[in-house]
Amino acid sequence: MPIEAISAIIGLVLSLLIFSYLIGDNPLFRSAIYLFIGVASGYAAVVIWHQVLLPRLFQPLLSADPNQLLPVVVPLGLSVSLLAKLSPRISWMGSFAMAMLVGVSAATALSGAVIGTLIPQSRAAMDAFASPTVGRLLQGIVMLAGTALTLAYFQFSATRAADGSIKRSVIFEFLAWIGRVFIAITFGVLFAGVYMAALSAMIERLSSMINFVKSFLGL
Amino acid sequence: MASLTCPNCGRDNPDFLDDCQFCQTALRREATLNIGENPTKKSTGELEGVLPDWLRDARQQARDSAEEEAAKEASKPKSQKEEPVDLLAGLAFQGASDEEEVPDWLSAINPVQDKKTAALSKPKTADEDQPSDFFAQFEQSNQRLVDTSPTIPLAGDLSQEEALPWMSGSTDESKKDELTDWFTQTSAQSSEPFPFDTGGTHSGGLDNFNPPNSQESFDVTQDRPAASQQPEDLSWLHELEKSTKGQPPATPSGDMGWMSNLDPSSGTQEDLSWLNNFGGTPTPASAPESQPEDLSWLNNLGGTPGTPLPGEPAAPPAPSNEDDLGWLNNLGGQPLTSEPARAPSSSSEEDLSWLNALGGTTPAPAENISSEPAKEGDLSWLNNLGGTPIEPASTQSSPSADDMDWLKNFSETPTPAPAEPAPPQEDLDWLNTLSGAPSSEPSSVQPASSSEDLTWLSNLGGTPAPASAEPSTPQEDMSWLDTLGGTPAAPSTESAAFEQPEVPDWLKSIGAQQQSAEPPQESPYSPRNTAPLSEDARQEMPDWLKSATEASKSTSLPPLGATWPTSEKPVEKRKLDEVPFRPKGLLTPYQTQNEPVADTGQAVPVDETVFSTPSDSTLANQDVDALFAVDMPDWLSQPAPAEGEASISQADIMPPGVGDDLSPVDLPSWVQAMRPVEAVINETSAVSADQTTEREGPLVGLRGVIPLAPIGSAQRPKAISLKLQATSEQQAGASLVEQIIASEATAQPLRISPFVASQRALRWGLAAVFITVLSVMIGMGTRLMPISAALPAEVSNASSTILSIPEGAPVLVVLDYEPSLAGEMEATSGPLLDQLVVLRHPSLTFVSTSPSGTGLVDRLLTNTRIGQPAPDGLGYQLDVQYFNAGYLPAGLAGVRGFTEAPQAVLPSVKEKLFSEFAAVILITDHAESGQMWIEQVTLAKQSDPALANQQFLVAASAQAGPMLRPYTSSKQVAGMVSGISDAARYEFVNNSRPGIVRSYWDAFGVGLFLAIISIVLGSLWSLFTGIRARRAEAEPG
Amino acid sequence: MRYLTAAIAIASGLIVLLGYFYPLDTLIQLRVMLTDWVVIIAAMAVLVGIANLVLVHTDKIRSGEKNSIYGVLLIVSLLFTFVAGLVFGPNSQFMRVAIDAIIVPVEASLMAILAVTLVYASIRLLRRRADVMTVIFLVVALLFLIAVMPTPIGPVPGDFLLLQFLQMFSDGGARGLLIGIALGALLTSLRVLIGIDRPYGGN
Amino acid sequence: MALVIVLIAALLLVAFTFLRRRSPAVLRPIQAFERLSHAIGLAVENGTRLHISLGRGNLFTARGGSALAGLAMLRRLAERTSVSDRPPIVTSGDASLSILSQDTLQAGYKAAGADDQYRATTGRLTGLTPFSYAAGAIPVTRDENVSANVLLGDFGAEAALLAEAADRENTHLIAASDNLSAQAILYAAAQDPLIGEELFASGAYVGAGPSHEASLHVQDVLRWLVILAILVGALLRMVGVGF
Repeated sequence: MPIEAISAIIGLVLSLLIFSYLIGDNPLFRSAIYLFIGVASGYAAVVIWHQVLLPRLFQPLLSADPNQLLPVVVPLGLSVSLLAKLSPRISWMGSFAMAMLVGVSAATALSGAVIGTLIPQSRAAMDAFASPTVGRLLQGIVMLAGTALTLAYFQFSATRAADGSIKRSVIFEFLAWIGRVFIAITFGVLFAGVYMAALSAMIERLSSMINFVKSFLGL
Repeated sequence: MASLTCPNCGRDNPDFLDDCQFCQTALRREATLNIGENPTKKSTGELEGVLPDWLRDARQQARDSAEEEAAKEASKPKSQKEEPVDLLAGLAFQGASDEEEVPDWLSAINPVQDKKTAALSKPKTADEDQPSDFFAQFEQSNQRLVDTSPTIPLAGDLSQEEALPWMSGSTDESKKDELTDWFTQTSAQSSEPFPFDTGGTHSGGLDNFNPPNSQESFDVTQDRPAASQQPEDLSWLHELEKSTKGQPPATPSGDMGWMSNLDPSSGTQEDLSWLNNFGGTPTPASAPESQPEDLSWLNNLGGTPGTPLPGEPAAPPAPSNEDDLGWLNNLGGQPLTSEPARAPSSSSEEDLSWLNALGGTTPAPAENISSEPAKEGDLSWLNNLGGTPIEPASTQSSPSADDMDWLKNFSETPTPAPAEPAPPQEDLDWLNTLSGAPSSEPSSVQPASSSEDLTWLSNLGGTPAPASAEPSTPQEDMSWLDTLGGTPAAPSTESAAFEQPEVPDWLKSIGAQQQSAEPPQESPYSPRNTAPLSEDARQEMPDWLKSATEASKSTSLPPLGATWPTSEKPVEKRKLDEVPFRPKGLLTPYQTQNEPVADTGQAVPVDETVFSTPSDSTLANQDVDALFAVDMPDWLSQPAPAEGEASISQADIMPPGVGDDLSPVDLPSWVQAMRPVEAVINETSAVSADQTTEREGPLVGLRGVIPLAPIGSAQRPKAISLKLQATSEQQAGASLVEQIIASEATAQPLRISPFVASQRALRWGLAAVFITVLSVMIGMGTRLMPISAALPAEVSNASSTILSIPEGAPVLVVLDYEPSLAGEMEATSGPLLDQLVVLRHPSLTFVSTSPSGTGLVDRLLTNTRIGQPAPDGLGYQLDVQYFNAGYLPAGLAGVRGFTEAPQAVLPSVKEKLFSEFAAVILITDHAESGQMWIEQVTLAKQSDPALANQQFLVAASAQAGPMLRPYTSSKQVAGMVSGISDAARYEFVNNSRPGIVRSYWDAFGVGLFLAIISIVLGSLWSLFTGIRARRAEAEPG
Repeated sequence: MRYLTAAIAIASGLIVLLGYFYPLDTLIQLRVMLTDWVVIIAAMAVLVGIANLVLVHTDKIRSGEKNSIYGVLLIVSLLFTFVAGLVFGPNSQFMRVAIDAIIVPVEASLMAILAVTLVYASIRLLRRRADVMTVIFLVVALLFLIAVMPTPIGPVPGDFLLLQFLQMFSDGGARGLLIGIALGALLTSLRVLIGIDRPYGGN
Repeated sequence: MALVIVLIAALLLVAFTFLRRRSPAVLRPIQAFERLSHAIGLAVENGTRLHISLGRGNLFTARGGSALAGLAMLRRLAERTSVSDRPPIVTSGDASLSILSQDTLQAGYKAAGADDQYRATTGRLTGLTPFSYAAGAIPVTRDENVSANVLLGDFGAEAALLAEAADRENTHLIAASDNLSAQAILYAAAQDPLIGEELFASGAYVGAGPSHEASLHVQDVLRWLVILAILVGALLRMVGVGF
C-alpha cells in the first residue's frame, strides 16, 4: 500500500475521531488530540532543531573557525541557562536569557506597533482623501469616521459623578455608541470571514474523506 | 422531727419545709403551685398581728395612699394583667439557656458585651446579638414604674425604637429571633401607660406578677410555688429601684404599687409599706426619660448619693468590658453627676446600668447615671460602692434615722421621713441577710468563663473609673476583692452597735448559732480571705477599708455567721463575686419567713458589703490603683464550680439548728400575694404543665416555673453560651466557612439542566445537518451553482500584477498559514500560483514563519498541481524550480532580517539580496502575519530603492482578508485574493485552473445557506425564549 | 539579581529599538547580533517548553490524575516524532506522513468543527446578550454571508455593492481597532523597556 | 516620526505614573473585569481553579505586546489567587511565553508570600501550533476543576474551541485577543468579551499598579492625538497638500 494511502487512511480515521467532538468530549477525541499534540510538538521541535539550533548554534561550535565560534558563545551560555527553568529552585539562572528575550521582544513589538501599524494605518486613513471623487470621498469620510469613533469608544478615562457613578460625558457616550456600531459591523464582517474559513475547512475535510472512500471503493 | 426526702436530691429535709433546703426542689407536691394550677385561697388576715410594727406602719401608709391610687387608676388604661409577663418571661429565658452552667441572669450579662460593642457601630446589629437579658425583666417593670405622662410615650418610643436593644431588635424582622420576639411583647407592654404611675404609689412590685384579680393572687400566695421566689425578688427590687431613683411614683409605688394589686379588701396592703424605705427618698415625680431605658432602678441601692469623683478620668476604652461593669456603676452609692448624658439609644446601658449607684444616689445623680455614657458608667459605679455621703446625703432627715438605720447598712440613701414611715429597727437584721442574699447561689453557678466574666467584680467595692477601665485584668479582680473585703466592716460595726438588741428572736437564734458555728477568720469579709493583698495595697488602703477588714476579722454579723458556709475560700469569694447579680438575694426577707433557704444566709455578707458603705469612698477610689497591684488568684480564673459544689455550699448554708428555731408559720398573705404565680398561669395557660425542676441557676430547685413551651409567644428564647460570645455575623461567617469546607470535601454532582440538554441537542442537530448535507453535496460532485466572472478590484489587480512579473524571475512565496486552513489556502492561492507558473515560469522560493508551514509546501504544490508531473501538473520539482527555504524564526525580527539579508538569515536561500525577488506572494491565514510582512517589506522599500518595482501580492484566508484590505487601499499590497469567494472568480477567469475551488463551490453555497437559515431561525428562537425567560423572572414570585 | 536582569532587558531592548529607528551600521549590527542571539534563545526555549510539556504529563501520570493515561499517548508520539525527525530530517518521508496523516487532518478537522460551533454560538448570542450591538453584529454577518453565498442563479444581486458598503464601515472600524491595539502594544512594550513590568522573574 | 511618538509616550507614561501614585485613576467600568474580580473571588472561595490562557503570541512579532499584557495581568492574578488552595493553571501556545508565565507565577506567589504554593507544572505549554495549543488547553478546562477561564493574549480561530469547551463545562469565560478575527469569534462565543485594546487595559483594571493606570491615560492622550492627526491630515489631503 503506498504511503499516500496510509496517510489518507490515518487522516480519515483521525478526522472522524475529531468530528466525534461534535457529539461530546469522548476518549476517541481525546486520543486523537493527544496524539496530535505530541506529533505536532515533536515536528515543531524537529523543525526548530534543524532550522535554527543546528545551523546557528551547534554547527559553529563544531567548526574550528573562531570567527564562527565566538559569536555563539554568549547565546550558547544563555541557551544552556534556560535549562535551569526546568527546576524552580534554580530557575533564576535562566532569567538573564529571558530578560534579553523580553527586551528584544518588547522593542520589536513596539517598533512593529508604531512603524507597522500606527503610522501606516493613519496614513491610509488620510490617503482616502487624496484625489477624491464623490464615491471615494464618501467612502473616505465613512472610514475616517469609523476610525475616529472606534478609537474614541475605547477612551478609558472617565469622571465620577455626584452620585458616585463613573461615567463619561453624554456627548462622549454618544460618540462612543456610534463607535460601537462601527465595531459591531467590523466584527460582523470578520465573523463572516472566519465562518467561511471554517466552512471551507469542513468542506475540504469532507471532500478529502469522501474522495478517499470513492477512490478506495473504485467509484 | 419528721423529715421529708427531696425527690430531687434525695436528702432529708425538715417536714416544715416546702422546698428542699439543698436543691430547692418542692418537697410537697401540694405545697407547690405549679404552672397552670390555680392557687387555693387562704385568708391571711389573722397574720396581721404577727407583722412587725414597721410593716403595720407601711400598711397604714398604703391605706393612706390607696385613695390617691384610686384617683389615678382611671387614667391608667393599661391592664396590669400583662405586667407579669416580664418576670416570668425572664424566668423562662433563664430556663431556656439550659446549656449553661452559670445562672442565666449572669449569662445575660456577658452577651451585653457583644451588644454594646456592636452598638457602638450599629445599634441595630447589637440588638440581634444581644441574648435575652435577665435584667430586662427589671427594666420592664422599671419602665412601668416610671411615672408621669412624659414617660408613657417615651416607653412607647423605647419599645418601638432603639431605646432598648431587645425592643428595637424585636421591631427588626431581619434581627428577629426567639428572644427578641418575646421581648417585643414585653416592650409593647412597657409602652403602655401604667395605671398607678401618676400617683406614684401603685406601681411596682405586683406589676411583675399582677394577677387578673387580686383575690386570686392573694390566694395564690397561700401555696407559693418555689418558682415564685424569683418574681418576688424582682418585684422587690423594682421597689428598691424606684426608691433609689427617688421618684415619687417609683418609690412609693415600689411597694404600694404591688400592694394596690392586692385586693384592697384583703387588708394586706399595708404589709408591704416597709418596702418604701428601700432606697429611701421619694423624689419629685419628674422621672428622667432615660430611666425607662436603663436598668438603673438599683442606682441608689448602695444608698448614698455621691458627688462627682474628683478628677475622675474620662471614659475608658474596652467597651465590651464596660458593658459588664456598667450596671454596677455607683454600686457604692457614688453619684455620677459629672458624667455626660448617655445616649438613649445605647443598647447596652439598659442591661447593665440597673445597678448604677447601687450604693445609693440621689435622684439627680440617678438621672445622670441613667444618662451617662456607658464607658464611664462602667467604672464610676465603684465610686459609690463605699456609699460616700454627699451634700444630698447630709440632707437626710434624721427622723428617718431610727427607722432607716437599717438602711444605712443597706444603703445610706437619703430618705425624707415624711415620704416613708420608718420601719422598726428589728427589720434590719433580716435586711442584712437580705443584702447578703445575692452571694448564695452565685457560688453554685459560678460562670465557667474566663476572668472576663469576673471583670465586673473588679469594681465591686469602689474601684475608680480608670482602674476598672482596664478590661478584666487580674488587678481588677483583686481590687474588688480587696475593697469588697473591707466594705462590709463599717456597716457591720454600725449594725452591731444597734441591731443586735433589737434583732427578732427568730433572727437572733440564727445569729447565735451562726456565731458559734463559724469562726470569725472564716468570714468572707476578711481581705485575706477574699484575696491576697499586697503590702503596698494595705498601706494605701483607706481607713474605712482597713477598719472594715479589721472589723470583719472580729465581727461577723449573726446572719452572716449563721449562714456563711464553711466551705473553702474560693467558694466564698465566688459568692461575693455574684453579689450585684443576685437580685434574688435581695428578696431574702420573704424567704426568711417562709423558707429558710440558703440564699438568706449567704446573701448577708455580700449585701453588707455592697450596701453598707463606708463614709469615704473617695479615698477608696484613690486607693484602688494600689489595690490593683495584686495578682489575680487562681480561683478567679477557675471554671465555674460544679453542681456538687453548689449543693455543698447550700448544705452549709442551712445549719440544722436553724430550721428548729424557725417555727413553720403560715406565710403572710401579703408575702404570698407577691408571688406572680398568677402571671405564670396567665402566660402559660395554653402550655401543658411543665414540671421540670431547675437544677442550676438562680432558679435551682424550682419546679415548673419555666415551661418548655414558650411564654407569650410561639418561640423559645435562644440559649446563649458564655463561652463563645460570637456575633451573629461571626457565626454566619463561621457557618459559611464550614459549608465551603464541606462542599470541597463532597464531590460536586454533575448538574444537567434541561437547558444544557437542549444545548447538546442543538449541537447534535446542527452537526448532523451540516455534515450530512455537505457530504451529500460533495459526494454528488454537482456543478449547479454558477460562478461570476466579475472580479473584485483586489483580485483584478492581483491578476494584472502577475502579468507584470518578468519571465522566470525569482519569486518569494511566504507560506504563512497553519495546517488547519491548508484546504482553504490551497484553494485560495491555487489560481494565483497557477497563473503565475503557467504564464511566467518563475523560480519559487518558499519560506514560512510558522514551523509547520515548511511541511505544507509540498502539499500545496501537489494539490495545486504545480508539483505534479506533466501532463496532469506543471512539473515543478523541489530544488529545481522551487526551493523550500524552510522556517524563518524570530518572527518580526526574522522578517526584518530577511528583508535586509535573506541569505544571512536563511542560508538555504539562494538570493543574497531581498531585492532579487521580483515579487513577494504572501499566502496567509491571519492578518497579523500579513501585517508583519507588509510592514517590513514597506520599510525595506523605504530604505532600498531597488525594491521599488517589487510587487507584493496576498492570498489571504477569508478571515484575514477584511483586515488586510486596508493595505490594498493604501497600495502597500498590489493585489489580494481573499477567501474562496474571490478564488472562485479568479479560478473561473483562469480557465477553471486548478479547479480546487470549483469542487467546493456548490457545497460552499449550501453550507452558507444552512448557516444563514440556522442563525436566523436560531436567533429568533433565542430572542423569543430570552424574552420569555426575562418576563418570567420579572413576574412577582 | 533583579536589577541585573532588568538592566539586560532594558539595554537589549533599547539597542534593538534604536536599531529600528536609526539605521546606523553600528546599531544595525548590534540589533542583528542581538536578534540572532534571541533567535537561538527562543529556539532553545522551544526545547525547554517541550520538556515542560513532557514533565507536566509525566507528573500527571505519576500522580494518577484524571485522564492522565492520554498523557502516555502524547509523550510517546512526541518522543517518537522528535527522534524520527532528528534521524531522518524534517523533509523526510516520515515527516511528510506525520503532516499529511496527522497534523493537517486533525487541525483541519478542528477548524471544521468551528463551522458548527460558530453557528451554535451565533444562535445563542441573542439569549446571552440581547442588545442593539448584538443585533447589528448578527445582521451584518448574515448580510456578508448572503453577499458571498453562491446560489443556483449565480451571485446574489447587488453583492458587490453590499460587500463594498459593509467593508466601507468595517474597514474604518478595523483601522480604528488596529490603531488602538497598536497604542496598547506601544504602552505595554514601553512599560517593559522602562523596567516597570519585568515578566522575566525580575519582580 | 516614530521615535517622536515613542518619546512622547515614554515621557507621558513616566509623568502619569508619578501622578497616579498620588491620585488613583477613574476608569470607565468594563463589565468583563468586574466579572473577572467576582470569578476570582468565587474560585478562591469554593476551591476551584482559574484557567488563564495567554495564547500563542510570538514574542518576536507585534503580537508580543498582547503576550506581555497577558503576563502583566497574570502577575496580578497570581497574587490574588495565591490564597487559594488550588492555584491557577496557566496555558500558552508559545514556548517562550510558557517560561515567562512560570516566572510570572513564581514572582506573583513570592510577592504574596506564598512561595511554597508555586508549582512549576501550573505554567504549561500545551502545544506549539495554534490548534495543538487549543486542543491541549481543552482538557485543562474539563479536568482541572476550573470555574473560570481567562483568555488573554494572541488567539486566532482556535479561540472558538476554547470558548466552546468553556461553554460545555458551564464555566465562566473572560476572553480578550489582539487578533480581530478572534475578537469577532469571542464577541459571539464568550460571555464577557474584551474587544480592541481593552486587552491592554487588563492590568489597570485588576489593580496591577499606577503604571498600568498611567498607561491607559497615555493611551487616551495618544488616541486623541492620532484622531486629530488623521483629521488634519485628511483635510490637508483634500486640499492637495501631500506629505
